[in-house]
Amino acid sequence: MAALLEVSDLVKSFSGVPALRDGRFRLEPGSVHALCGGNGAGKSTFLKIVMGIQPRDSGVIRRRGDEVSFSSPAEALANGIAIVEQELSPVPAMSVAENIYMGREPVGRFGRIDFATLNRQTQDLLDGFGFSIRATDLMMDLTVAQTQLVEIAKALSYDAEVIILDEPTSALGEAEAGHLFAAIATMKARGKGVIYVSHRLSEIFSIADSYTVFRDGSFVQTGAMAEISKDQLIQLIVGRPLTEEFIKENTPGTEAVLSVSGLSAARGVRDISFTAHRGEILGLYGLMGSGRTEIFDRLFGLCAETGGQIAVGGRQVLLRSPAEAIAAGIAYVTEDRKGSGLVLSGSVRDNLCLATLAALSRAGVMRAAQEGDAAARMIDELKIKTASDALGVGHLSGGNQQKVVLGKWFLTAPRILLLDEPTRGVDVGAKREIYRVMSDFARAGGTVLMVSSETDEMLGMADRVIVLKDGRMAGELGRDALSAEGLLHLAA
Amino acid sequence: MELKAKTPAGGGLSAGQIVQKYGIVFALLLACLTLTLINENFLTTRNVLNVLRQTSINGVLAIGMTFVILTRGIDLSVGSVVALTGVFSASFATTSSAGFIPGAPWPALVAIAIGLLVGMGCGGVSGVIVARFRVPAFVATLGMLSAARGLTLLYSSGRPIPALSDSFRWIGTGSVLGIPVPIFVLLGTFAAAHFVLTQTRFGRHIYAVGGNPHAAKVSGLPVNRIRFMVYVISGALAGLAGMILAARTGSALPQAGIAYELDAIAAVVIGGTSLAGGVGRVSGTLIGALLIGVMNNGLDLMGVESYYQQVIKGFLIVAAVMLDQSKNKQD
Amino acid sequence: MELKAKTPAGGGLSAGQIVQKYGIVFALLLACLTLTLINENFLTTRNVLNVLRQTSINGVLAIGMTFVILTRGIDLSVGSVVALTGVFSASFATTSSAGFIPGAPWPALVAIAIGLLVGMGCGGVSGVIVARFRVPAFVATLGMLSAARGLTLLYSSGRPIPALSDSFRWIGTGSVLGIPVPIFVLLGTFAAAHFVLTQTRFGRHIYAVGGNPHAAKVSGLPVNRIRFMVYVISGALAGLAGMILAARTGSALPQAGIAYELDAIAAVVIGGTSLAGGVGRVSGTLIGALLIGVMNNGLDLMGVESYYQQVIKGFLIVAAVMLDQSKNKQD
Amino acid sequence: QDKPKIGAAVYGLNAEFMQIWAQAAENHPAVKEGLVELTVFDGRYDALVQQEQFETMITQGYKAIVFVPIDIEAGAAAVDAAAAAGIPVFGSNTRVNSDKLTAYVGSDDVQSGYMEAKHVLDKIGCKGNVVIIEGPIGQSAQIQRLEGNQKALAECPDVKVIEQQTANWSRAEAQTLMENWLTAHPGEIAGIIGQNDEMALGAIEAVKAAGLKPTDFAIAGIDGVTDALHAVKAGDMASILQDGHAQAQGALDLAIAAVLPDYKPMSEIWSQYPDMPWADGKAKEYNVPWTPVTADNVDALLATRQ
Ligand SMILES: Nc1ncnc2c1ncn2[C@@H]1O[C@H](COP(=O)(O)OP(=O)(O)OP(=O)(O)O)[C@@H](O)[C@H]1O
Ligand SMILES: Nc1ncnc2c1ncn2[C@@H]1O[C@H](COP(=O)(O)OP(=O)(O)OP(=O)(O)O)[C@@H](O)[C@H]1O
Ligand SMILES: [Mg+2]
Ligand SMILES: [Mg+2]
Repeated sequence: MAALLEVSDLVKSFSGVPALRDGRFRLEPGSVHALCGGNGAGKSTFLKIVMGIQPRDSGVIRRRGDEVSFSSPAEALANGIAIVEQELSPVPAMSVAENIYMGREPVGRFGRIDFATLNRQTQDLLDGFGFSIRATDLMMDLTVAQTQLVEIAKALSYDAEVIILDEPTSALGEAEAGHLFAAIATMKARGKGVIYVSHRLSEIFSIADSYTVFRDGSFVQTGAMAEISKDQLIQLIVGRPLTEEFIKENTPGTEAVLSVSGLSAARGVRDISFTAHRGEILGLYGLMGSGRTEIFDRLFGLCAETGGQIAVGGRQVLLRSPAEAIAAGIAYVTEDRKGSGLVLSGSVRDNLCLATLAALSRAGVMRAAQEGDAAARMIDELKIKTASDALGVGHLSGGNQQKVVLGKWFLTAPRILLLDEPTRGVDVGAKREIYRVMSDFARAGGTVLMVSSETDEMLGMADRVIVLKDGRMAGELGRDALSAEGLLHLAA
Repeated sequence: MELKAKTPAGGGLSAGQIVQKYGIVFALLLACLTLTLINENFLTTRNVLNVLRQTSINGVLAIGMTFVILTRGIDLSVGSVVALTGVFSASFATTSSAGFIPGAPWPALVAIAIGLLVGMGCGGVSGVIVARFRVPAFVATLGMLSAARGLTLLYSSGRPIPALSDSFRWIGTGSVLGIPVPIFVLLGTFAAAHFVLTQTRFGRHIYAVGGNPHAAKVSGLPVNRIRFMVYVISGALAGLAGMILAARTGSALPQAGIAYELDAIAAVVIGGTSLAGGVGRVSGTLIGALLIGVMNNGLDLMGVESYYQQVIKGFLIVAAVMLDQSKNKQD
Repeated sequence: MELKAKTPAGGGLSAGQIVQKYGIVFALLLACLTLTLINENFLTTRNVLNVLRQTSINGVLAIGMTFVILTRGIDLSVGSVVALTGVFSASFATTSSAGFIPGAPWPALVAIAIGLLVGMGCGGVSGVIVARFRVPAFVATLGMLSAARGLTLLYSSGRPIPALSDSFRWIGTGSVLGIPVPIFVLLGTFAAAHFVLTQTRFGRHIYAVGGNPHAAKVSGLPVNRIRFMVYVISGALAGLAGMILAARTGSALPQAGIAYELDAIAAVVIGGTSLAGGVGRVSGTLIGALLIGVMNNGLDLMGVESYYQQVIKGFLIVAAVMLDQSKNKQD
Repeated sequence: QDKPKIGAAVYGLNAEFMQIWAQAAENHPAVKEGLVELTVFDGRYDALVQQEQFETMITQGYKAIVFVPIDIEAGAAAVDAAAAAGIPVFGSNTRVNSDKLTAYVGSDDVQSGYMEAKHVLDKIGCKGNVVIIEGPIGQSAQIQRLEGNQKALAECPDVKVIEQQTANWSRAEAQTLMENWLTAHPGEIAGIIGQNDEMALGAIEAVKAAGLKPTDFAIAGIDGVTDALHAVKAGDMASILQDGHAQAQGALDLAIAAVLPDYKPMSEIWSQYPDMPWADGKAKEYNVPWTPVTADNVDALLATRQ
């Protein structure tokens, strides 16, 4: 039997820069095939071409043996291919149901959309997957995680033969990811093919049947999951062996750097009190929607002051705006890199220098040399892969974009670093570097507050974890008491 | 991706929240109430019909503009298209010897059909330039603004086309059951637009294209065709407005419609439709157009001097939108 | 992962790529070349100075507009502010007894300072409404368009303010080393704007706010102050343009500047600045303004009839941007 | 208390000429004495706005309307509506193509076009090249003034019109146009016929900017706006005064006479222009004469503009 999808010699470059040199892939019916590779390896580009979102330069795509060439996603959809893109792309002012069935709305009399059927159909679909989202909610009222679930539900609702999932779990907690995996298993059982991209290797090992690895736009290797170990896969992806996943060399001190008491924040976050110390990596753990982001927003002056006290280095501070928070020595890597982290129309250098413009200028005039030095320092220290610091930051791979955000904040020489999902969408190699950066920062006396939905990351990096539940503190675990079960137990 | 807070649904709204939620309706009611108290002639049947009739042209234009703005576009050419369709259709409907179309006056329906076609043609050209050639809507329709005005002047030699047939003038001056025809045209256009935008796939796809063109494309929507279509609709409605205008004033003036685009866009924006696309309602647009109409009428009724009128109008427009400000939070 | 060098420096670009990359410069050169071949008077010192002088007012306005558009805003009020600052500053510079300012003519510098202050005041009001009260820029500046025009007419009683002092007129009609002063003003404004946008902290802020206001806020930038400032700049430059205009025409006309905003925005957009904010260059704006100026001049030189001029101008604007279309890919 | 209301609907108040007109109306002795209540409506250069203002005046029970339409073809529907409501309408300055107009007070544009062109042609000795800067093409004033221009040009067959283009009554547009023409025809232009003063003044500025002397050209305009009076005084141009004051007060006198029984005209214009008799307010047309502005009368005219 012919493969569901077979791609060979796919080539694509963006204004002269090759992104894909030799894309090769083969998807069998009833299988989950993991597409692996570091940030910028060309995975998303490859999948977008397959989906008809981007044109290719050359190469052959066969669908069940027939050569195809889609000039638009509409054609790919008609041909039984559906996708969840890496970058979430909802229509914010429309309902969940309308987003999911966009272009396929049931029509009643007079060409009127049958909204009743549409909503029922959508609710059934969502309930079927175990996603607790209402069909009539507006997309803009959903959290990032819920938005991602909607996009997954949408791709699955096409009942397509080939389902492309490009980092579908990047914003999900483990419970929600579990629902997705159940759905994937059903699809597989029904003979469909799933292309799965994720930087969470544990996921790949638990659901995929086979793998293909790209590196720098070129095909590296393909094979069955059963025949490869995690370390071997990492070596294929990164191109060199990686000894350990987490780097943690800091030791927490006793000097209180950030003390919070009785803090309230938006959306029902109440009565939060904790102290973070010099040299400590303090984790905030909780399920989706437990209010972790709201605490960070409050600490960074991004939401209205709603009560509670904050002391930095023993001094009471009022944090009413990001500028005040920055002045108090706080830096904040937000969870939404595109929305609030980067100015995508700017260059790498512009973004790196964005929070330190005052220090890099004299009498309001920028000092180009200093700017260049600062950018070069961060590019070097964080190993940001970019052709030059004048490159548009939007052209970097996800992991490198994340490092640019980190670099922007390191340049402010902060004492306290707030990290919200710092490794979302980051490849194993880069993740390790981010851990190294975190560790170095803490070792040098900095204080890190970290939110992560990846339990492994919490276990690997945190010195202490505060567990949140419905906006309140549910407990606290020291490093020796940390375990996946313990965290989940407190959070659920 | 940016997340926005939603207004709590239903009950429990404070007075302040009510003003915010229904800001623009509130502003309209406030304006009407004030005028009723100040001037005994404001709330007469005759004046209310006047206001509605005066709003008809801007209202029809603004409804078409709503379609375009919902897709993140803009149509600066409507004023010129008003003039072009005016002189074109009028030349088929003139009874004077100045009419250079053989057989004129043709039946009004023929003249109207021709006017609509001309409007759709202009919109179609803008649409192709925007959708197919990716020229920013501002530039494409600015070009059309200039070109359509030039064509109008060329076609009419710069002179008004006078003396239109009674059957053609009916769409501007006639009335049914005591209600002027332009009001029916406005309400009919509104009802159709409201139905299309809220109930049909095409309408919802317009919101999708404006809200997130990429998502629309990936969902398989014919994004370019939708972009094209909204300009055709705007052109057709500009044509309709042009014919009402010619029929009302009794002759088609080549210099008609100058700067109408600004009032039309103002009605749309005052009505809560975002220039960033994807968000808005045609009912808001209607209210926005009415607010502008009531303002013009009221200032004239009170005999406010023209220079003061302009100053006051500037402040009122801003004040009305400030009342409604909650909808326009920017970041 | 190793990334390759970007576009190969120098050679290796195909003709098509060159046209695309430098589209608008190319369009300008093409226009100049064509006109030089067609009309022997085009490439004379005198005509080149003419074109530059004629471009000065739109150029200055468009430079201010660039600041605003870079932050995702728009300033529709510039035409009215041109008129308002014109009559205000002129009333301090008039030598005729019609001048109702005691002591007029004041030294030209005083009159100019007053003009700039008036322009900045108008811009400041728009800026506060946009930045502080979150009214969409389109509405806020549309209100200012109306209000400033009304104030102009009130202040001047609808009459020109004539007979300006020679020292004031110098900024419109004087020349230095054979080059008219307005050209120096334009080039000076350009140089200053270019410096601010590319070399200063404030310039960086403007791009960041336009590119992603939320990220700018999170990075600690004073987003509202920046939004406010760009309107003040646009107002100040509109004031400057208004004074050049009054000085050139010899008296300040209250009806001056109508619809100037459209040409200014067109220059900005033709010059490659995106209405979506965050992307653009003031050098592009200058080229856009020059392109419009050359077009107007060329069509006059060739004696093209005014109706055809409008049609042709519409097509040329669109064509110029199409040449440059690669920059404007939408999704 | 219940003074009769009279409305004046003018096409637009942004330019000086209509401003003079409106001020003359407001300064009419009968208005000053409070015999009638006058409201001036600004038509904002839009025929539809003017029509809407008629509707408002009808609703508000105005007793008579003085009308200055934007174009001869543009006001008939409005006049019809007023007539249907029994309100008399008096035209001023610009005709309306309607037989429902009660009377009209204005000046003959063909004549002024002839007068200004004649002045230019006389000055250049009936030979050489001239340019014509026109009003918005198709507007009645432009058509009629051009007709007058051409009548005068026909008398000088040796004179060639080398450029003819609209500057839309605008000084700034005319200035740019003239700058470009001076480039296109260096040293060839002898006479400049501006169909109004604003455009003639723009041309003068262009001439000066090109380093030339306005006195070396024959330049003329129409209307007698204040700046033009100054320019005439300086010898830079010729202008034909259109007496907006008389057009306004004359029409208003007629309107008041239609509203108040036994009213006698109160404006001094009837004695100023013996050629235009009051005729008991019963004539259909009143023709306000044009007055060429000369060195002799310019100071007196300027004195009225304070
Ligand atoms: N629109 C674009 N313009 C220019 N370069 C691009 C564009 N899209 C992708 N690239 C470049 O192409 C290369 C491959 O990118 P791609 O997004 O396919 O990587 P990826 O494997 O999906 O990485 P990640 O794991 O970070 O998502 C990168 O170097 C990226 O910078
Ligand atoms: N834009 C919004 N509108 C309405 N409710 C919201 C919005 N954003 C968040 N919430 C609600 O606020 C609560 C906490 O939000 P959020 O999901 O950001 O918390 P979190 O712990 O940061 O979760 P995560 O980071 O996993 O998304 C949840 O109940 C969520 O539903
Ligand atoms: Mg990717
Ligand atoms: Mg969160």
